Amino acid sequence: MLEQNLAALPIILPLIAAPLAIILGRTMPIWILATLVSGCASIISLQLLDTVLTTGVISYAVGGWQAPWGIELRIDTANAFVLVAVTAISTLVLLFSKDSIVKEIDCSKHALFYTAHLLCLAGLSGILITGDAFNLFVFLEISSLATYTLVSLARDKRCLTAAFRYLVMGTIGATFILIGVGLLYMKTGTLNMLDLATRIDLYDSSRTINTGLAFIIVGVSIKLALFPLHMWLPPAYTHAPSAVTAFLASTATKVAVYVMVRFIFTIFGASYVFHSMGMETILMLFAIIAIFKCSYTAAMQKNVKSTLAYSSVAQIGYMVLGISLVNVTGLMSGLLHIFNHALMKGALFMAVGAVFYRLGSADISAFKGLGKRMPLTMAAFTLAGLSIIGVPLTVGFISKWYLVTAALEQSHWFIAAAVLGGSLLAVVYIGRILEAAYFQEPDEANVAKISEAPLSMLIPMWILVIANIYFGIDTSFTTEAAQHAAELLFQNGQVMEVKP
Amino acid sequence: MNFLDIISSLLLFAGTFFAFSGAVGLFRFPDFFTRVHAASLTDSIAAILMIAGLLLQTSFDLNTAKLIFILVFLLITSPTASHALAKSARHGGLLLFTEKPTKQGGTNQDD
Amino acid sequence: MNLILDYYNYWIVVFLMMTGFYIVISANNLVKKVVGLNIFQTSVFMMYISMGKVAGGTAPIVVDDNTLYSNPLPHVLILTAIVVGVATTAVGLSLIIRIKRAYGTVEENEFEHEDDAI
Amino acid sequence: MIEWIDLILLGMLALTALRVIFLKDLFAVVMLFGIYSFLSALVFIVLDAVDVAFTEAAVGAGISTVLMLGTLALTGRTEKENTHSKLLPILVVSVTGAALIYGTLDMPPFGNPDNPIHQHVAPRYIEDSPKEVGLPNMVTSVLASYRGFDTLGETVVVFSAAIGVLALLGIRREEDNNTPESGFKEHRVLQIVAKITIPLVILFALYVQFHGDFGPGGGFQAGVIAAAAFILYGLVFGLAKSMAVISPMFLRYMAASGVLLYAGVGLFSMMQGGNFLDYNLLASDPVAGQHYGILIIELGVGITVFAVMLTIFYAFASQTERSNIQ
Amino acid sequence: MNIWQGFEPATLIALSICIPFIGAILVIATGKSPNLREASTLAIAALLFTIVLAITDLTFSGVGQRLDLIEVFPQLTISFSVEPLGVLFALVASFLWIITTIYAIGYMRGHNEKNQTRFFCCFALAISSVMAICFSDNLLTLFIFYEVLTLSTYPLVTHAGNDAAKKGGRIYLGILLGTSVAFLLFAILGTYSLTGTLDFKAGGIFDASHSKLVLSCLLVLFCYGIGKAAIMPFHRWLPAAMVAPTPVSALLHAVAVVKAGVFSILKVMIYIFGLDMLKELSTTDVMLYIGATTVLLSSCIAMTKDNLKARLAYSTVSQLSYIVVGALLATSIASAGAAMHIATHAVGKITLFFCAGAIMVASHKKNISDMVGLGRQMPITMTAFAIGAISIIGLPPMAGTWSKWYLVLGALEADKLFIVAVLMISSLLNIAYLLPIPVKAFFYPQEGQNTPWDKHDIKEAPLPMLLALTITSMGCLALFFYPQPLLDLINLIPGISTQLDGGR
Repeated sequence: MLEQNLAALPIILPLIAAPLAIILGRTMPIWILATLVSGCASIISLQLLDTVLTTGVISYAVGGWQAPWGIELRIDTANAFVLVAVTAISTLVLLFSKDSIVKEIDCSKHALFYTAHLLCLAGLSGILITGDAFNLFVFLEISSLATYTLVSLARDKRCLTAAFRYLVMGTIGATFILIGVGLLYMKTGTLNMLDLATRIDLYDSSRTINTGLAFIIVGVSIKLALFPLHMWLPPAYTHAPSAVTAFLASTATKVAVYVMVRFIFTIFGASYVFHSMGMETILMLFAIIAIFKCSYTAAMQKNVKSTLAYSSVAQIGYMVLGISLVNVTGLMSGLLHIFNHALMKGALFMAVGAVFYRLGSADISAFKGLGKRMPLTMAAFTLAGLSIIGVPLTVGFISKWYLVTAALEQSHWFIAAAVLGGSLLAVVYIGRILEAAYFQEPDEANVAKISEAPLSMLIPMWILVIANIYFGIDTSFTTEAAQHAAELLFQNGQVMEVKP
Repeated sequence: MNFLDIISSLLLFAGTFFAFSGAVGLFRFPDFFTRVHAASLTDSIAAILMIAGLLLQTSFDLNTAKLIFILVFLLITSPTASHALAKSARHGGLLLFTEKPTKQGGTNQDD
Repeated sequence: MNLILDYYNYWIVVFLMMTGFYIVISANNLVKKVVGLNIFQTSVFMMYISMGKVAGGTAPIVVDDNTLYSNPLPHVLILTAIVVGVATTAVGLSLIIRIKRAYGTVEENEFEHEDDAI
Repeated sequence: MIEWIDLILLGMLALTALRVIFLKDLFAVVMLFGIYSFLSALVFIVLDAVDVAFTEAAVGAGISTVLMLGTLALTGRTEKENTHSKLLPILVVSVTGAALIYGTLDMPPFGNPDNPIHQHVAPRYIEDSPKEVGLPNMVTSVLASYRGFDTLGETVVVFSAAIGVLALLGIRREEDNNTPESGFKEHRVLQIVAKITIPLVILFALYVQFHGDFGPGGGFQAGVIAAAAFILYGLVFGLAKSMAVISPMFLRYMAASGVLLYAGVGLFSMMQGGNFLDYNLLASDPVAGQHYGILIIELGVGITVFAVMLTIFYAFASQTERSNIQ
Repeated sequence: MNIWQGFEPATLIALSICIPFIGAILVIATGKSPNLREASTLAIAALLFTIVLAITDLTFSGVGQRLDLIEVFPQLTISFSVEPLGVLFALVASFLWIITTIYAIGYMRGHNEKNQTRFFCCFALAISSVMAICFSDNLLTLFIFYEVLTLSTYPLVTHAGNDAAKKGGRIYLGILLGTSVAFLLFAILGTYSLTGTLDFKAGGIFDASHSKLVLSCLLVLFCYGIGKAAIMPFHRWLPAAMVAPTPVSALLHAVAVVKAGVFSILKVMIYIFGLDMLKELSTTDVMLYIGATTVLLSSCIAMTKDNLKARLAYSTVSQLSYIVVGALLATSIASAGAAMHIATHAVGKITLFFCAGAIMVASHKKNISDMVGLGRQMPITMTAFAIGAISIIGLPPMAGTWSKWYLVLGALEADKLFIVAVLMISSLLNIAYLLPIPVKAFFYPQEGQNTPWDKHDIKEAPLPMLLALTITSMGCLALFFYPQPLLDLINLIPGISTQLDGGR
């Protein structure tokens, strides 16, 4: 029974666990339930990835109704790969949040926090696994609603305005996606992604499809915080509880990137999007601006969380840049960076969360002198920060390597130079924080309070850090999966690689 | 067009007339209470007339019963709503209010 | 003329959508923003329902064998979307209430001094 | 004829929407939104979408408007002068609108039965669903069976909304919160009428719930209507009494159990060896199985929607009451 | 004698990289007791040297040695192999590590520095990455450890922890990381996308099919990307990093870091471009003249500096460009001279730095103008300084003579008389800014004192420091009289020879 239904389980498990959690009512059992469920989901998704890599695409008809009529769950390498990252991060964040939220969320709301987390996980898994364009919208909304809730749980009142802004922008984005899907449906009469893909080819140059593409791209761009549409992200990440930020920063926007990949490559087909519509130029432009503008803004921030939030926007620029290069390596680097960035940002935000736990602040000034007082936390921060910069032997280097290789394959020398230039800015914003931590004396008021973070926070943080280094050295797992996924996506669209 | 149809359309026309006059009243009357008065009275009579007109269009099956239910419901709720409105307006000490037409719409939904 | 007959419905719906969208992005008051969001979404629903319509068809509930029915699928999708919309509205409004309590205002331009504008 | 009705309704919608832009009185804005919702429900009926119209009227015009009014009671009823430049919004909106109009130019004509969406997937729903699923209401068949997963998702969305509202506002049960009463509570006429209507409304809700297979209606509408009955009760008799009838805690369990009921059907069908939500396996005869499945999941939906709507109302209303006291 | 007889070559390479790393861990483990900590550092350093000697032995006997680790990218593994140039650098680095450790013990204790454990730990890490750089088999491996080296030396540069140190550290990290990411990584990726390989191969990996224009650009990128070679205008980090404690300056900025830079440049020139290809590129000359300008300009700047360490730093910048110039001359002899200069400059410059540190510890003097007459107080130190200075200038009988000799020969062979002139002028400048220091120390009286020299005036630095600087100054002498092993090693490099006809 399990074997056959494996594909549906990553959605169903958290989906069922969420109401169960409400019935359980007490925080501790809920935490155990949530962690167990999330852990199971990550094991299942690993299993799924393995299956997909060995035997090929898994298709699962929900309700037994075949594809264009019923809803299909469809797992190929791309979503299995991202799913592994999402579920694994979720599990680690849950481990981390047990202590972390004590300081940041009112006690009475802990149960709701875990429930919302489970709902968010269910939504994200649903987005990843589903093979139906409208079903994707439904799960997008589940995850979004849960996300708004999660963001607004913090004690700082600024989280409220941040969450509201997120809600408005997110809903506009979702509505745009809805409009886009509607236009596609209108023209093709189907909602199933594969079916859409084959039928869209019949109407390639139709103005309706063009508009549909534009709306979907804009809608998804809001969700993934691509440059001019990123305004919701920094405040939301800055003011949300750290555990939430760690989870969202490493999963939510990444899933949105996946959605963009899915729409562009599987549904519309790369040659249509890029050749006929010239989308790559626009995406590339915004990605490059995102990298520079947001890295620069990140270096200007006083708050470490908002530095990292801006850095996230910049890093999303790298992913979109990879997509916009229109070759297997570029797409692969994008997918790879989804995974890798999840590892680094997860670790970084956890470290910040640990600091927040001890000091109640995430300002740079709070980091002064922490190198001595919270050595393990700051060591984790340092290593993950190096990974963001793209220092060799970390995952950041790997994704950057492939991205630049892809740019050079397409003879975009300037893009390659820009990518590397962008990482210099990362040196600046990470360097500022490290300098405060290692070379400045702590403020008098803080000295007494500082000691190392509790183990329950250090362990997940260090698991991520070690993963950062492990996957930076033994890249066979990640690159193979990403490579396979990228190749598959290019084949799916039945188009050859676009050569310059 | 048979006899029933003619009666039915007459009823419907009468209903629309009253509904329309109610709407005019909402705009033309000078203050809140007179407006509520105009709206609620015409509302009831319009509902009765229209539903009666519609009843004649049915073939006396389930739909007839449904229409009668609707009529009963409207006859209970609509005056109550007007009453509640007027009373709370007085309770709140309001005498003149310019946004009444919209308020009318609101009470209908609140029930 | 044909063009107008074919598309007038969509054009008006587009106009409605854009009105809602305009309210969302230009409104100063947060409640009004939410109202705008709802108008925006409701208009999108109308677009979906419009495409499901078949001229001369009836509601997709079986009457007898030879009836022309409108397409039920858009109806299903929009049923879902309406509920999604009200869920978002509820959360949005709760946020507004909390914002009012925390900041004492729900006007967008009154936040700017506190470095957390909406 | 239909076109003219459609056109007039759309024109009224346009007027309503435009008015919303310029009005500063938020109370009027919210009321206009209610009207907008009603009008769009009418449009839906004209366009044959009766289920949707039902839902829009109950959810959009009913619940949403009540919630907005509840919010207004706390936040004040006038919008302040907007200091932002209007230029950028107008620009964004015109560009978006222009893109959409551009997109309409290649759309399949309105109402044409040869359109792709009437040719590709839908025919099976129309022709086979009465046989495969056995229900006359195709919308219910598609909603609950073919696209049952969407509906599960939708139920979860509603559930998430409850989580969100609870996390944000919470429900205060203050014992002494019946001190100063709003106008309604001393209101004899209202109380009597409410006592008469509430049972009728609940009865109607049950009708909608179980008749959804044959006519317009189903779990969502039923849940909302039932919730409306209790909301009326709460408004007229005070929140405390309403909470005494159905406690917030109980509602939480209800909301959760509705989702669990729905998902449980899916799990059960998995245990029977089928796919998730495969109702064919619920009984020996597939059509009967479909019928059971749809009945149960609609019940689950109804329970969750009812509980969530009422929870949200409680949350909002308990805020209002508190501010009344202040 | 050879205790490593029975070991596989691959194991030896692995050991040479791991041993310092283990040393770093040992240092942390024994951090509580300074004596144990320093003893273990010394033991590890000595052990490392023996390993490198064993590797040298194998190299001479022509045994191919390589070690493949993990495949990071397709067809790109982190792998190591031994080739003569690397061995040369490894020998120098591992030998001087021992000496510097001895010296550092004296210095750190004499100066009562804080955070000594961190110091020794990072020190060992730096050596570990230097070993990895020495034996790297492809550009990827080289790049990885190049970055590791930068990062592991950053805490050493900012050791003092004050504002000046932080500022210096920022410049250090900014320039080194910046150039390496923006230019070097770019150049590496460009090379990879052109050729599909990054392996170091005798004669280079480019061939006629590659566009000369692109290759010329790559050459510039490589030269500036390897910021550790301190070609102007990216030399600022070197003087900035002089805020570090003297042993750090000594080892890192005379041996490990800067030499890793020029070593990388040599490797790239010899094994990636190939000397023949290099001759045909249009930018080779451009870079050559920039190198020559660096030589002269930084010598001039050095003269204006009164702070001894700053003067030495600019002297280093100038000397590094000798090596770059040697590489870019693209003749076999010049390259040999450049390789030789790695060793000879290392011993010379480290002597000078040791002396500077000794002066600082013993008499707390930083500025040259204060050192007049210091020869009376610190005769041994000042003698060593004189030896080092002469070696740097390139006068017999010191080691520097040989390398400069070959460089000039190479310039002549390449028909670049301009370069010959530059080398000569620069030697004169060297004399002008280095020689006055010992001369004034010995032959000018200290201000206000005119008494004859007395034994009691002597106030030398602690013994370990003296020991270290004596050994290195002896090294300067020894390498002049007995350079043959080095030359043999250099002659093993494919395509490089100290013979005029290119060894044919």
